[in-house]
Amino acid sequence: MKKVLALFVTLTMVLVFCVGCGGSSASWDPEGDTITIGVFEPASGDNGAGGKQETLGVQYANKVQPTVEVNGKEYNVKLEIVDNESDNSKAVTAVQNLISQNVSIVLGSYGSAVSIAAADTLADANMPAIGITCTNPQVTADCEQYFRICFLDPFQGTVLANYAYENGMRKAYCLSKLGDDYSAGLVNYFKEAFTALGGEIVEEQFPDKNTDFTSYVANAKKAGCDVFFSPVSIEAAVNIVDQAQAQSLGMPILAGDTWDSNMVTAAAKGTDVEVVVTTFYQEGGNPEFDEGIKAWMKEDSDALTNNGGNTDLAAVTAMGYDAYFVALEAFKAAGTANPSDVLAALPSLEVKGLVCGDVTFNETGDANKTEAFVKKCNNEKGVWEFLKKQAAE
Amino acid sequence: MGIIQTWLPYILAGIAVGGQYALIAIGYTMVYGILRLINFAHGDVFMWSGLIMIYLITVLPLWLSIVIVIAFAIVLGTTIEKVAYRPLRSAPRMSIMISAIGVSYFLQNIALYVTGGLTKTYPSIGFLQKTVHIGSATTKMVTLITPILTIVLVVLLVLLIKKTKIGMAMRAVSRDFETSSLMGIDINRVITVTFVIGCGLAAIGSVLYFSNYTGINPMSGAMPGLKAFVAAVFGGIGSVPGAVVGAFVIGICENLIKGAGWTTFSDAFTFVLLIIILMVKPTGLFGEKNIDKV
Amino acid sequence: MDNREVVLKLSDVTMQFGGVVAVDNLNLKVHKNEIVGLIGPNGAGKTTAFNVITGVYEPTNGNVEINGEVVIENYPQGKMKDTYKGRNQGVYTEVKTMLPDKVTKLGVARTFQNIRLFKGMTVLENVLVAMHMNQKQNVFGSVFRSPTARREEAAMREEALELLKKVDLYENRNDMSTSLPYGKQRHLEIARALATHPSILLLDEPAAGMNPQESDDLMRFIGRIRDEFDLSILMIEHHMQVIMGICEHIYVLNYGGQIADGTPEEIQANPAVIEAYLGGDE
Amino acid sequence: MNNEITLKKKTKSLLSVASILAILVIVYFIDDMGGNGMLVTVIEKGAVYALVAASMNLLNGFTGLFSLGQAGFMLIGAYSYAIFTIPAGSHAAVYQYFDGGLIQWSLVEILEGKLGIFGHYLGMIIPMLFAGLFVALIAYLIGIPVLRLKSDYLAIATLGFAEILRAFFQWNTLGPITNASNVLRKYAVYKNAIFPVIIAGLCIAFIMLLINSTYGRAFRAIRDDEIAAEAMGVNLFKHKEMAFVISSFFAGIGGALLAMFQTTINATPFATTMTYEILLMVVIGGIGSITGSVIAAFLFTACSEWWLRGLDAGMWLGISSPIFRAGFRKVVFAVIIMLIVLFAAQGIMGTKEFSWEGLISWFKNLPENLKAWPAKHKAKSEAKKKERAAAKAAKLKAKEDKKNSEAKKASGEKLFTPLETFDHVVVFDKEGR
Repeated sequence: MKKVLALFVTLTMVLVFCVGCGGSSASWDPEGDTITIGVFEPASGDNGAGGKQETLGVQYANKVQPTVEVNGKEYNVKLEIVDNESDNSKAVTAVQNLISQNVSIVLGSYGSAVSIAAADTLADANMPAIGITCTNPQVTADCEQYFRICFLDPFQGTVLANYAYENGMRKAYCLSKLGDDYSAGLVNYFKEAFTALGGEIVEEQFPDKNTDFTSYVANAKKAGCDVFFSPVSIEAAVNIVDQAQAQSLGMPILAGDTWDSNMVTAAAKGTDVEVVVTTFYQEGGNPEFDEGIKAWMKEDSDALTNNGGNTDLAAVTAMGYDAYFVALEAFKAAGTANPSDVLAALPSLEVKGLVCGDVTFNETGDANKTEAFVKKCNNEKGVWEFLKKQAAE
Repeated sequence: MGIIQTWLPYILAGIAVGGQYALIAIGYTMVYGILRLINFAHGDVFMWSGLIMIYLITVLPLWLSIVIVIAFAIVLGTTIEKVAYRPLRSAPRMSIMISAIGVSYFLQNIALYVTGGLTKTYPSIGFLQKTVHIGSATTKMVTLITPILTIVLVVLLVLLIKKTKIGMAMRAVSRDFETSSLMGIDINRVITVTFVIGCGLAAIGSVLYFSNYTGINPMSGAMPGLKAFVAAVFGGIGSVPGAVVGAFVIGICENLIKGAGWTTFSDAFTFVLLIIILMVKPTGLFGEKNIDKV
Repeated sequence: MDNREVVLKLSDVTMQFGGVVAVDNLNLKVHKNEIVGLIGPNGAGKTTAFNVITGVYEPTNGNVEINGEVVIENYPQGKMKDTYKGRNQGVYTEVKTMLPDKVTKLGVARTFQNIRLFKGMTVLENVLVAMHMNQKQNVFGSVFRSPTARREEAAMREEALELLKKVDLYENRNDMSTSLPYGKQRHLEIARALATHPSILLLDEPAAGMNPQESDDLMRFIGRIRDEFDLSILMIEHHMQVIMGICEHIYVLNYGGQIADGTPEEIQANPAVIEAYLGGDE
Repeated sequence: MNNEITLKKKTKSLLSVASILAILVIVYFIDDMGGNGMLVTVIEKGAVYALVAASMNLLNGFTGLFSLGQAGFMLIGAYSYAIFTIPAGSHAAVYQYFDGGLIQWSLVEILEGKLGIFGHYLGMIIPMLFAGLFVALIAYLIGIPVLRLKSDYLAIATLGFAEILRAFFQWNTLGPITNASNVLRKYAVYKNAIFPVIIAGLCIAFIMLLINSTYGRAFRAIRDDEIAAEAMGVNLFKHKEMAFVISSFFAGIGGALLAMFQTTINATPFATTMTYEILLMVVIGGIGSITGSVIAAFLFTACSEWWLRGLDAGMWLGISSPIFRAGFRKVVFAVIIMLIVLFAAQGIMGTKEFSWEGLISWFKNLPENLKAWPAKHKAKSEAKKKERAAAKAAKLKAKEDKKNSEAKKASGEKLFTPLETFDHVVVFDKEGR
């Protein structure tokens, strides 16, 4: 009797656990009145700052356009935001969390490593995803579910190399972060393009959690370089700019899209450090958007904090804004918000009127982009100044 | 001359960061000397001192902010001791270490919540960040001030330990915890004073450190903390001059290694040094040998 | 003179910690089946001597012979020999040390002054630990419960239970060791030491904290195990009644130095000993 | 209240077999039928962490070695597994910056070609075992110097080794093998959550059997009292090294499983934070209870990755509040952990292990315990009151004593006299007299 009882108890416990926490993974319900968009971004960890700015764009877009008409019916769009902590081991559970919340599409992430980590999980669930600013080619390469609206590292690396070479720089000091595939990748493509042009490279890496860039700046000076290329995270950027000023680096700092942040301009303000970056969007390109989001940030104190305390726009914010509208267009084109149907509609999608330019996808799912914006920091005002559009060729 | 020209920037950087590690390391070494506890939360107290400064400077004048930051670090440190370590004093050594790790986790997560995970920029303290030229090297004023200030503070501290009554009590407690309590020394007071000194110095260290490396995020305290601890072990844990020497050695070596192009292993080097010293002379440079009771 | 075989011999043993000489030139012999006492006021260096014998400390001078073989030896030369008080100058041999577990394997088991039982274990497990060193299974056999391992485990259990019966702890076999009353904890320590199959047993204050009745019982108990397990015993004790009652030979230490040795009668009549004890605080 | 329940051995085995089968079947079908994705994810990750936590407990809880190298060993395990199972066709893409890397074959493919589907799994198991063995070898080498150190020095030295290993795996020169800073991906992964559950289950069973063997007893003896253990003939170094190597072996297997779970790996997350998280699982479960570690691993994973997520997103259990924003989840978590460390140091299970008798009597006594709880609580609070009163009295007395001693001081008596030197008290080398 006891035996049976015990067995029964265990089985019910196990079942209760499963069912109680369970619920089925039913896909989108057209009878309801909401469509959920998953936002897969870091809010903490190394890329927390960038992730938050990117999320802001999505949130603002959702505020501007909180509904979408799909197949003749008006639906509310709800955002489901998870923090992937900039950590590969958390990325899988974070994206799984979104999938189990019945989202129709996933947007993100800032930082390619977490996007790559999430790719297989998305593929298993056949969940479409739009990368906003993850520039590593591996994100979309083997994942049919992953699309993206930004340019890629090989492109960006080449653009940067071209810019450097065209401006008479011949020896580049490349600094990447140990264990960070974004900076390592970009440095690699830069190196390939720059050496192909006839330039020379000095390459170094700094370990995780390092904040002391004194010796790296000294090394660049010692090596007699013409340009300091360091496409690393914003966290490191602030410290690098500071050290460059302290030691009078004497050469321009060149970086990729991550540095396009108001935190960098804030650090460079009042110094004589020259910072040049390539990016997705130039502030002023779309005045209506600029004014709208600035007004919103002034009203919403959380948003202002997440933007680093001021209303200067980061390119990733504009990209986040675009990504949201791409998603809405995808729903419209699919005529439903069922993940698999949305996925089918994405390849042929063409979205116009976005703040960072039109979006169409090529066969790997990457956006067709031919130009990047080059910006330079104005050290007096602490704002970015548009220099030129630079192409890869 | 050429060699000096080339390496001067690295040595300067090393001396500066060494001095800052030294100020943190003293907290580790004194607490370990008395409680036999690696205060894993010490690095986070250091990080919090930096954070508080950022918030204070927006409303208060500089000198007052520094004073409040030091006071804050002291209050935080002694509170940690009261809440998380004192109740476990008779518990096994592992429990109290776990508690220390727990406190560290707690402080980091609170900081994460408060800052929202964003890197905050340390306020610039005018004269500390002034650029100065020394021979071939260009650096911040703080680089020069740090070692001087560190040495002055350490000399004061050593005098305190050697000459005053509380210093004598501290030495007695670090010798033999139980016996000194039997001799009528108020153990709790000694420990509190230890934490006060350790955290106060860490707060001063934080002003110097973050003036030099201006970004603060919740993990900013972890690495300097760990390195400072290694410095304390290197110098012989429990010995204040040892910790200072160890900190300078680590700071300078680390920067020389970076200068030599081995940047990948600049952090790993600290741990290599730790392991070597533990193998060769487990008591560190100036450590005292003790024999277990049987 | 005693012509029994010498099983344990200490020659010129000196143990110095920094400036403190804890044991000063101790010479001591234990014969087979003999019960030898080691007495002296607190801090006289008795426990330190035990620690030297069992390999916990490396002596600064002197050697230890177990069953006729020198197992621990240290006669420093050069500058050191003047520094240390050990006076076997001219003789220099290489330093020989032995870890405590090896000493135990040679058949020297001990108990501790401040009882050191395995606190997280039951009485039975405490004894089983002591038998671990004699079992032959490797870790995989032991984990996968090979037939040999099962047989060995069963045999160990049986022997341990036998042992517990002999020391009157059979009833408590499944209790946690720390839950035992003080006297029984002492018994368990002895049982645990016996489980290592020793030929020499070192007892560190076995009668501490016992009343006269209990120490009487303990005396008989020690005599009994000596016969039953064919042991030679060296014991530290403060209870004069116990020491005088069962020891055949007694060594007296004071401030590390050896001030007397002899039969109980001789010791009782020795003026230096009386001086040490009356002058001391004991 | 304490009705002892004894079950026959046969009954117990029957129960165990039945429940294990039930769990496996349920896990298999939940995953297979595409049930709740989050539940499956938590089961998978929980199983991996259960194994790693159990292996850490073997070291910290059962042998008393406070090692903080777990993340480093997992890192080696994860890499050793991944490197040998990346399909030949994917090498060029994965090792894109290193010309396709040094190793151009995949064990999974080779064996699958020869032995079919069986070979496929063999191709996964062999690298996994290799990962474990390789980690064990590294641990053996590290153990030789490190295990001679005492508690906290050991902790800091193992932590240091873990950091060195991490830098090593990210080194550009090793890029053709480890892919340096870039992620490794495309390696063979399991298809169903049942795989990690079975592997972790088998490994944990091994750890349980080890702990209950004569070697396990020796480990616990070392934990309880090193000196006494040594005096009982336990070779300290050999047994510590054994525990260290075995624990690391399982950490390596755990690392391999984690790699499969994540589908991509890089070295960055295998930092001290990961070790701390595992340590906290061990503490929550109870230091010295494998069952506790397993339960805690699942709870920890479920809470931090699933149930408490709402705390970050503004809405949790239907409560919405402005303080629920990014990072709040971790604050709550940290508070819970501190409460456990300070007020429930025993953790969930203390040093107890799962037994059917225990479970049944727990259920049986539950109603009574619930009924008795208010009274018990009252008694407890009264006891506490008394304690407090006593403490107060003691404090008063201490104050008085202090006054007295101060009076004495005033009258010229010394505060403390030179210590008498005992032969076995802590003795110092320096500052001789």
